[in-house]
Amino acid sequence: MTDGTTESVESFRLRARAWLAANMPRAEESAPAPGDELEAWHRARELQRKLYEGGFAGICYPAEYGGLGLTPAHQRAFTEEADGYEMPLLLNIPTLSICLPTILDMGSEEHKREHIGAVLRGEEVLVQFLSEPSGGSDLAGLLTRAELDGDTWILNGAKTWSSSAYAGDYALCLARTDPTVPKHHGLTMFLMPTKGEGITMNRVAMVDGTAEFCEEFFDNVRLPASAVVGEVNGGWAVATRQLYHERTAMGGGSPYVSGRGFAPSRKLPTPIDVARAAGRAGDPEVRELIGEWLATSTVSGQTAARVTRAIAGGHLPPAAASLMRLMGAEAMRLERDVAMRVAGACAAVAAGDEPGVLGEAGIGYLMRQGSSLGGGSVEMSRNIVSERLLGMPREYAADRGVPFNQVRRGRA
Amino acid sequence: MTDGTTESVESFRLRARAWLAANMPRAEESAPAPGDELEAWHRARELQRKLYEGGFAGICYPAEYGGLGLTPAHQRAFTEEADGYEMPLLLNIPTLSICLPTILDMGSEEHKREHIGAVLRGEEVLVQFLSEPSGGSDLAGLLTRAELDGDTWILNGAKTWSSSAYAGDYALCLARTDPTVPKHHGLTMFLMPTKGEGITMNRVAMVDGTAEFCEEFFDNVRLPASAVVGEVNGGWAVATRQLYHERTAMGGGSPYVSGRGFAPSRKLPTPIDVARAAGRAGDPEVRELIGEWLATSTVSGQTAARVTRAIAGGHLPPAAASLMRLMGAEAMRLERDVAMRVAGACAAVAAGDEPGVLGEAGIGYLMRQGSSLGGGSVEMSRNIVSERLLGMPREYAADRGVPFNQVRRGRA
Amino acid sequence: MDPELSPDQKLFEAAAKDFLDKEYPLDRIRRMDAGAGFDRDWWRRGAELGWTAMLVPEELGGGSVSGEGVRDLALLAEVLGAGVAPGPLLATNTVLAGLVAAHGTGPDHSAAIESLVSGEAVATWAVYEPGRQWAPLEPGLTARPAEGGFRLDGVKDRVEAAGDADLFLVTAATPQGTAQFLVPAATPGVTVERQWSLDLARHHGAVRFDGVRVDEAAMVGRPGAGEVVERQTQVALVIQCAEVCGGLDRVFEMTTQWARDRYTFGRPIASYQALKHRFADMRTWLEACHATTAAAASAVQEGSAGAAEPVSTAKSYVGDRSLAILQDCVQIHGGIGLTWEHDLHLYLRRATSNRSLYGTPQDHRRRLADLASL
Amino acid sequence: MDPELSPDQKLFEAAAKDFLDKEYPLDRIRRMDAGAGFDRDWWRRGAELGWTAMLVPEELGGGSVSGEGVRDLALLAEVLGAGVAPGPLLATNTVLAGLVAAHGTGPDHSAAIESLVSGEAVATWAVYEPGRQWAPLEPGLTARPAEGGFRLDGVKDRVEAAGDADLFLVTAATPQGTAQFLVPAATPGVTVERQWSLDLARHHGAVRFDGVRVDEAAMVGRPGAGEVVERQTQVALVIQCAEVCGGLDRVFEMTTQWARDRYTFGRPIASYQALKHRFADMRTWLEACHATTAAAASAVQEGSAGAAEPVSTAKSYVGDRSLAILQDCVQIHGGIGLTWEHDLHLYLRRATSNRSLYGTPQDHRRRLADLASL
Repeated sequence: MTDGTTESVESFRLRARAWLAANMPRAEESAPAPGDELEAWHRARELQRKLYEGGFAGICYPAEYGGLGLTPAHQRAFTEEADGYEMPLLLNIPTLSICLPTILDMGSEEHKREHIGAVLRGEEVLVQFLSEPSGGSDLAGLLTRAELDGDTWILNGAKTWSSSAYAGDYALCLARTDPTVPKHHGLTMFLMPTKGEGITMNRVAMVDGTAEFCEEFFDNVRLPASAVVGEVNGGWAVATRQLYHERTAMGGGSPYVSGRGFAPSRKLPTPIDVARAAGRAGDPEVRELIGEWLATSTVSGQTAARVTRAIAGGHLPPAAASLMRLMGAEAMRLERDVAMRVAGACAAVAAGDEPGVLGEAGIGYLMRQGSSLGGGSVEMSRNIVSERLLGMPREYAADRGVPFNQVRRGRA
Repeated sequence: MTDGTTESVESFRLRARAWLAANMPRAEESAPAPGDELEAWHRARELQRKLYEGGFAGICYPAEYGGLGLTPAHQRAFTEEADGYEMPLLLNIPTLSICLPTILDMGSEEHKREHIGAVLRGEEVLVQFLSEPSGGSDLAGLLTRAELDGDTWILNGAKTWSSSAYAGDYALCLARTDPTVPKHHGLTMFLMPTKGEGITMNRVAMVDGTAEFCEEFFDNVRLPASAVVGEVNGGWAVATRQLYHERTAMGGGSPYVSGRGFAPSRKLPTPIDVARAAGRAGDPEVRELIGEWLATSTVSGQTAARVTRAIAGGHLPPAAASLMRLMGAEAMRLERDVAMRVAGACAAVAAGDEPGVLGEAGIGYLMRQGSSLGGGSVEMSRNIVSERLLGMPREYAADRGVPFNQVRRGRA
Repeated sequence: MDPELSPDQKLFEAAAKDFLDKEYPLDRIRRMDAGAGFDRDWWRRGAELGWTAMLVPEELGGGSVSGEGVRDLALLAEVLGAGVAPGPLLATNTVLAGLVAAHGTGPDHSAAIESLVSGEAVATWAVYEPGRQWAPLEPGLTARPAEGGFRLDGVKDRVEAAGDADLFLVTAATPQGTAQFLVPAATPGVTVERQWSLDLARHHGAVRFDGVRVDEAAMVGRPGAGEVVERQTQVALVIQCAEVCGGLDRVFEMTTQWARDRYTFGRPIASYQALKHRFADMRTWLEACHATTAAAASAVQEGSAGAAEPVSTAKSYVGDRSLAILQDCVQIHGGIGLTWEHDLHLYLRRATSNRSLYGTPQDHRRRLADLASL
Repeated sequence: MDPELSPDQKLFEAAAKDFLDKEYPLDRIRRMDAGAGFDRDWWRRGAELGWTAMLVPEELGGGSVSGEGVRDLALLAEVLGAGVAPGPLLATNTVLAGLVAAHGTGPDHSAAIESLVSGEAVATWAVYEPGRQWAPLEPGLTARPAEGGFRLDGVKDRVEAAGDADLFLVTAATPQGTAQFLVPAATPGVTVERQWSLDLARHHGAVRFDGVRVDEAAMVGRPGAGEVVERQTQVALVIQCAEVCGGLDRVFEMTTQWARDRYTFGRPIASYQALKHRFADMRTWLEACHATTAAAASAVQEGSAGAAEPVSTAKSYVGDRSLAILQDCVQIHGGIGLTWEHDLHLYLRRATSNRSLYGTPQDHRRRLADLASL
């Protein structure tokens, strides 16, 4: 649309429908590789390039940087039409819905010109270097430091839990640039190449055999001044924006995604699959367990919908998003428990020499806490609900207002 | 035994066996009134008088105050022989095992002469005025004050959760005598008549219809200087001793009791009774629930035995008693839950116009938290386990070392 | 608690609340004589406020504030649940749901509907039988054809408001399958015996039918019409869950306030993280209870074929989770929460009672497994 | 963890611990090839330390440190569980329990007992059948009389250490009732297929018996001797529970240490009350797991008729509670607790595996209801 008027949502929808049918593969016909294998990433880049070439990439990104400059309503229409097609879901989180919006909000003109188009063309994947091995829930207490040597920043330290970092080209990396002030005030955000000199990256093997996360070690990594996103020592403001985009994306509310949903790194059997595989579908106790799981899982979805609506309508503060996070984690814990219990005497030894449905129930049980840890622990969510939603007194923070280099740190 | 030598345990046992058979009623032949009715207390005093007259009262109390001056081994032998006889169990807690031992440890010579014999003859019942409506877990933060007017103490304030106080003659009452020092240092213990002028006593009706506890209001109650137990402003030391005797008594380890066990104010059906009454004994789900209750209840007893042994052997510190308290409360909560669930569709409406077994399951469920609150809340026990047994950092107490009259207090 | 009420609904809600608070404060409920029922005049006035009209179409004399009767009914049930109200809200509206669903498919019951809507008459569903669990479509009570009508023999129990009801909707076995009959309480052969109820504000009774003769016009709908029984069940469950949600709101608010006001060791107990985290979980479950109850009410409102699933979901979840919340609120209150004079037990009684009736959470979980074609 | 050990028991415990730590540190277990079994030489040396002699009377070549073999075995199982040890401790001792219990009531198996005690041979109980839950006395595998012996047909699965076993103790249906046979792995018609196991250190297999001929001397005890199977079950369960207790001790210690060392917001996470209270509950459950396991071991030691009750109590309690503790320890560790390189999952695998085998907690709860004559 080059004549300066905006195409109607309905027209856009029809155009998208036709284009998708003519150009994109149907999801049921493709057997995608697990999300933690590089092959899947090549495929996602290829699909993203198709979208770009077809004129359907970056619907809500500004036209001046290579997007379409359309509204969230256009995006929703496209997403609805795209259901059933294979989409580059791997690029949704964190590239399209977290990192790139942060650059759009807080990056320099040069950052935007350099990266938005590249991402939309499927040429670049962005990731996050935030958490650290020593960190846990206390992101702002990070230890990685960046020191100026003339015009060049020198980074040293370590990061971990960097989702999909092995597939990334650039990373948003938060580092400490002033340890003499309280923790939030001495941080700076950098946009850095992931494969530069001085960076060692390992994939973190999880107990279920997946390896979606990476850890990175920085040994005198050199970055130019132009790598700073936002202000020097103003990194916490950038991180806050980034976390906002992360929460929005996890809640399914981002306008910047391509298609709906996630690309799971491992698909587990449901408790119903397990009951059938174990031949226990007729056992009343099993049926009750499954009913409990079905109910809780439905309630989790109903709660998410209600809370999302209430936040959008201003009836609940944004902190209420923690309610859906807690309920979602509870439902997921129950799912893993029920699958393990339904597997019963078959949870630990498979029928053959592969895990099969029943063994997967056992493996899924090993990862039971995943949903209670990923994206911030449930303990942090409980703090948020009690303090911000219920207005209860805040926990004592021994580092509040204390210069970072005077804060006590543990050994773990 | 007046010749100065101590009778052997075996001889004492045989003598007790013969005397019990000749003098005491068999338990199964008596239908005692519920423990919260005065009639039951008259009966207990009568039985205590019988014991005294037969020469079997106060086995471990010193002979000079009217006891027998024998050893815990004699007491255990008597208790074993007394199984199956009706015993004055109501006097065990708090009179014989908590209040009187505290007087023996900390009272004046006059207190001992006046009260030990009277109790052992069945003439006096002792109770405790400790908790306050404002107090909760923080006993030492009590508000009842005692002020000196010449030689006379004037008490004003309120107490609550005084077990069996309606049946008592004297009470150990802890009051604040100096509000200008930190809370533990300004308390004094008094031994006061329960029916004196200025005292108003009400029974506290519980949700299950029992009324074992009382609340008291003091309006210028006057006590002589001789009512002080221990030192003025040394009341916390007395209370500590008293709490020690309480824990020992609740754990079944007191050498000062008459007969074994408690006199329950209400006897509830077990989950097995409930399953039978509901006609659900054949339901596999019900059988599983009952098995879970049976197991947990057995484990609770096994845990109490193990912890008691470990404390006695010095393998665990006394604070470990909280482990059995927590496990006991958990087993009791489960018992109530299981009874209610097993009653199923019959938990809320009885077959006839009395509650019956199934209605009792419902009523019992209303009192589910009783075992998690009585004798100190489970929350306090969890603090004790984490701080004293596991050595984790103590909770911040805003009143630590602060003069009592400068401590913040809430509205509830 | 629903943030998206229309101004009319808000007025309706406020009127019900005021009326309840004035006439039946909790202290009156605490002192309710186990033998006495509710105040009939109070109920008539409730009916004037629209409490019995919501499920009834306008042509039969009904109508609702928003035009979505089931949702308005759930809103009212929340208000009455917040006050642990007495009265046959569930009993009468459940019968009305059945009469309206069956309307046009069998004998005419417009007159009965009218008397119930006006509050002059009270009806209740006689569905349980002594010693039995929830099995509405497997009645033991029989209705045998006799002299141009039927002869009813058997016993129903746990019949809500049995002592106050003018009409019993009786689920019975006929040779043509399960059928329902609307039987006046005064019919010869009908006797009512009081049963002890855990809920102080809601009474139940056993109703004996000894050779009770009714004519064909007493039948509601046609034999074998399981969907009418299903509709009654769904309405009863939505009312139950909404009542409990209303009670939970009140108790949760009362308990957070207590935690802010109550100090121990110089700090409000709301400052202790172990309690804060339990409050956070309770707040989550409270939101979830409201979410699933609202979803169930919407599905029943739409009368969709799939309504059984959200309704059983709500009962499964609210039935158990409400008790977990209430018992933890008792624990946080300490001993005072176990006393007769405290309000907590009134809510605990209602929630425990609602949990047990019209199918326990366990029953509804098994139904969900059935519905999932497992 | 038992505070009341004799000096001999303490030496025995320390020797086992040293030997395990040296030969099978957790890192070796983490890297165990799914196909490989345990090191046979290692097991022989364990046997020299007395690991296979405890349930065997001296006249059959056995003996135990304290004279109370079951209690010593539980002690050893705790040590090996603390290290998530590989090896057929449970498998071989369970078979030995059966052989000893049946000794004198049927064909003589002294030679087999001797070879197992020496560690030269390894035996395992073939009791489960494909797709079936726990039902040891209802075998589908048949043993039909044939030519002065029996012919075995059927399949057993979830057979521990199947790939390493020299002898299978096979529970089979005979015309005279359930009977057990000791069958060498090399017997014609016996084939073993590897099965995937959740526990990295313990492997299982399916064992197929196709017209396997054994002579009468292969029978262990007499048909219909349910008490031998019961004895095997009890010994297996005591070993399971004790192993898990040993693992829990290690994990709980590791997690409290982590909580002390790990700082967040300038404070050790052990200073947060919400975590402190969870640690207190875990500490309570840990004590309870030890208490019930010790009680079960004592009852089995005494061989009392009532031993089934404390054994099923222990499995019911430890089976589920261990997982609650372990999962909360994972949660407290955070993401690192979900990584392959962390030790936690080794314990979680063992506890999950033990929970599922030889009767789940649910199975044992139903058994407790049976034993209570409900």
